[in-house]
Amino acid sequence: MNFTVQVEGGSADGHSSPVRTLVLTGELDHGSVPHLQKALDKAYADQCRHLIIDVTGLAFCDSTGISVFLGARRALAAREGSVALAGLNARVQRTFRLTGVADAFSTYPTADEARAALSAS
Amino acid sequence: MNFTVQVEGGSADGHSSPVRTLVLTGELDHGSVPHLQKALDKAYADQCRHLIIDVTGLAFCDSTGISVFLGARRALAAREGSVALAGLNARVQRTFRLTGVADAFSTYPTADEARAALSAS
Amino acid sequence: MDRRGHASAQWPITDDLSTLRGQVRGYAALAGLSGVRLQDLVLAVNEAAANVLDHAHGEGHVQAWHDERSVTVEVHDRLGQLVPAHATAGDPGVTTLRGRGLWLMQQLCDEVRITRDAQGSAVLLRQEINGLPKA
Amino acid sequence: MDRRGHASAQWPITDDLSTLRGQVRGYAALAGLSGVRLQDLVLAVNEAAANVLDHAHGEGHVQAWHDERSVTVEVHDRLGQLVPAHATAGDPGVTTLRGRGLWLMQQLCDEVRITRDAQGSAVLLRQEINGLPKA
Ligand SMILES: Nc1ncnc2c1ncn2[C@@H]1O[C@H](COP(=O)(O)OP(=O)(O)O)[C@@H](O)[C@H]1O
Ligand SMILES: Nc1ncnc2c1ncn2[C@@H]1O[C@H](COP(=O)(O)OP(=O)(O)O)[C@@H](O)[C@H]1O
Repeated sequence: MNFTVQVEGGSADGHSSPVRTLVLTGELDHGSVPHLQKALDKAYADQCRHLIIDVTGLAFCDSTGISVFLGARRALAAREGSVALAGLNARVQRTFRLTGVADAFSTYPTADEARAALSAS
Repeated sequence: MNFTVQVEGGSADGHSSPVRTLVLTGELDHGSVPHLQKALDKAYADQCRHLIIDVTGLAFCDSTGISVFLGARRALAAREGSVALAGLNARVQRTFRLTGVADAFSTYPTADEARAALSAS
Repeated sequence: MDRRGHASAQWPITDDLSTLRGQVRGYAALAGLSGVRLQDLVLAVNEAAANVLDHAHGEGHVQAWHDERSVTVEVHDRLGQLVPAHATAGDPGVTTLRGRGLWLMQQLCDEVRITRDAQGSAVLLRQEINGLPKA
Repeated sequence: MDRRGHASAQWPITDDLSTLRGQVRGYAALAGLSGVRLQDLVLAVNEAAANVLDHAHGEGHVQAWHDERSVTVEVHDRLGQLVPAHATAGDPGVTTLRGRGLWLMQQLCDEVRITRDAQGSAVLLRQEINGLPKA
């Protein structure tokens, strides 16, 4: 199975936007992290400050994937931004808990709720 | 992205077993339902009575997928069995709700909990 | 495509609905849809295209366009046998295996309309960009 | 393979860890693992194999066997530079990006052992068939 990243809340009109959502689908592992890294680099280049990563459709995530999430957290913290995760299933949640990074991210059931929390703050 | 069905609790020793778990990963749609149907037909042939379908890793499910779940429910009801679903994410849950079939299945957070509920009953 | 990015797009319908979903998702996201309402539109298009595979010999195409207020996707077949009456059937209930596609489209989208002309039938699916999930 | 199905199996390590995960998952499921404990073993094997890609030139293979009580998977590299001390580092904390693989394997499996011989290094990962999730 492959892996896809869909960008939402971007720049139909070419504008940069401070909030971006990445919707991940499939398996995030050693082979697919470069795709996610590319989408993250693009978000940084577009002046993204707040990133919502929707992992509802993520069937697998290993420690390589977690490294990339932590890297995004570090990169956005450096510009006083944030990374929120939406839709963690029981498997992904378990991997986050066992690696001790569960509390490093704000989590929401859905990306819409993550966006609402950002607008409210 | 493709679609896979993994069989658990089957027949390492060639024995048939009344409880079977199917772990679905990827996108269940018009193109991939035949794979699921094949795994279901195999389960019926192996005298499966109680089926647990683990949809934690299901990134997409359309009405064709729902038809197949309902078909399994009907087939197992005919032999006084059951279909339980485990790990429905927010998207799949929404599709079930909007098509009015949400209450047709017992649902559990994880396949392990679904199996525990079966052993207890 | 004008300078605000109001491109229209067209894709063929093939057996590979996953690719079609990706195309529609990408288009509608760029147009400004996100979250549940984006996924809802993608699922509705998938349902209409699956019907072209099942009931119209698999021959058809999908057209999409948008403005500031909404994204519209039209799923066309060449057979021309889909009529508005097909969309009035309602929820079939859990004892019936099939027949949920058109019902589901109406739960998912702000507007669902069936049209017919000399080229065939079409389902028009429209999602407002700043709306709330329908249900 | 004897008549109770106690086959052993061997697979190469390639860039395609998804295929390897499928192979291990299928094998361990047939051997009697299921649910969280099955997924845990598959993830642990994935971590060890990713280390072969990252730290041992990608050259290695995976061996699996089982009996009534447990499933064992050994992830071998040819470089031979992995030593038991690598597995004692502990949880690196959220400010460090890498270094979670060996820690995670120990959280996931009932037994994790690093061995070395003339052919290279190996991580042995074992899951009891009737155990409870470790954590
Ligand atoms: N493109 C089409 N061409 C001809 N008939 C169609 C088309 N789409 C739908 N229909 C008709 O409408 C009925 C209801 O469709 P739908 O609600 O999507 O459920 P299903 O496809 O599962 O039967 C179909 O059974 C078919 O008779
Ligand atoms: N197969 C291997 N060969 C050589 N060194 C290894 C191997 N596996 C792991 N290591 C060493 O152990 C360290 C810790 O590995 P691990 O906990 O999996 O984290 P990471 O791979 O993210 O660094 C690695 O950085 C590497 O130095």
